[in-house]
Amino acid sequence: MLRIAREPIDPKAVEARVLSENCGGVVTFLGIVRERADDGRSVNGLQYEAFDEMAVSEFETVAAEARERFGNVNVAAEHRVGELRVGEVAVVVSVAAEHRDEAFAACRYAIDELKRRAPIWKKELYVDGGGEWKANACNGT
Amino acid sequence: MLRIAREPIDPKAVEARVLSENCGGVVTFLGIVRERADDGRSVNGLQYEAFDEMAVSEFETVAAEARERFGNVNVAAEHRVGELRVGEVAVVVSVAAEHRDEAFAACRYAIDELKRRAPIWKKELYVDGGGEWKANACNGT
Amino acid sequence: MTVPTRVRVLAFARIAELLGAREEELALGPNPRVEDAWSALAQRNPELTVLKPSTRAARNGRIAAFDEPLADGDEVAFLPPVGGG
Amino acid sequence: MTVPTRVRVLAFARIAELLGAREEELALGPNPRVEDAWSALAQRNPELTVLKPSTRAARNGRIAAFDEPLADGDEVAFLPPVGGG
Repeated sequence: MLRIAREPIDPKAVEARVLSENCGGVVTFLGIVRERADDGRSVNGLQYEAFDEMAVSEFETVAAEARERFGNVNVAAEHRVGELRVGEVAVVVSVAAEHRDEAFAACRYAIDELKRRAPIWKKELYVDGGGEWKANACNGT
Repeated sequence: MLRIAREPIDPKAVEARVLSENCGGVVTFLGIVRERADDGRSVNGLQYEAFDEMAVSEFETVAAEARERFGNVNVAAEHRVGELRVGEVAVVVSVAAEHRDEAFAACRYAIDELKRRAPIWKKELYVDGGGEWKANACNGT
Repeated sequence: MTVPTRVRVLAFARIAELLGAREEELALGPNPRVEDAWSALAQRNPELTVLKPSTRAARNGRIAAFDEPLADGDEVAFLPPVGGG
Repeated sequence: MTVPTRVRVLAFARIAELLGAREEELALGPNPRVEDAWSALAQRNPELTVLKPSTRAARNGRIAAFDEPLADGDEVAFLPPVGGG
């Protein structure tokens, strides 16, 4: 359900993977490369890398947890790796459910847990040169 | 920011209207015609109509409220009218923000308030003939 | 001699179906209120009567109470409970 | 005569940069643990030492404690704090 992408992501293709006959609500999250890092520094872009197999299996666990918590939801995600410029899509998480309550809740859960647990790393590439690997808050379990 | 559409909606076009230079998170909700109504009856589709001008101005108010509550968020929506078949997109709400917290919260707020307040009406068209106008829960203010 | 107050009525969803029209012109008596436009419709279409408690009115695009006065040229819309999304 | 335990090490992000490689083969002594693979790397790259408290290990694709034993042919990955999304 998680795909690691080496080329630009098409969010519509991720959405298409979750649609089913009786889904009434689809919530899709796009994570996009911002021109400013959280500490205010300007970036040209971000560099991502992943431990593909483990990221995929960790996200399978996350999707299973989402179904346990929120019922019959379909979850799909795609995370890009390599060098991304400002404005490019780094991650897409899409969830379809019968009703919007579960779609919102499960999409939020899936992106939060993906960020917290999936073995994926991000380096900020600064406009004024250099770069730094940045961890998300609340790493690990 | 709300567009009433007489033709099929392209969610990507709605999303494109909210993207801006420093947005890091975009949350998009799609409302899709389900094959079963809430009471379990099978439908061929839904028929929507709108009081266009008032729906548009009501949604402007909703978007302004979202900015008051959740800060600097961009909000766009599109609602289709006419006859829709099962699986077609009835409504899209897209919100971009610097961070995902606000994007999720504002998108949820906008779709909830659109459903509650926008002068738009829905008729269920049953497989076994006939149809019924259906109100959302918690109508009015 | 009394000059009628002409208003344009917009109807939606079930109300429009009962009226057989989404729009019509009404000529009301002097100093009319939203109420009077509704009554004129309900007189011709008694089935509307039971819908009144759930119907909201808008005058010139803004929600209006049933006792709000109408002026010549106003647009009055009758809105059933909404069901968008 | 001691037969070495051969393991494949995967490194990521800052750890890979410090090692100058994302992947390497290590020949460890008898009855090695995850710990020993880490130490072999840190000996050559002392800058790794300060990263240990924030580094997690995975053995054959599953999170493993540093005192988990390694077998010949195992894959050990060292994972810095994650930053996806």
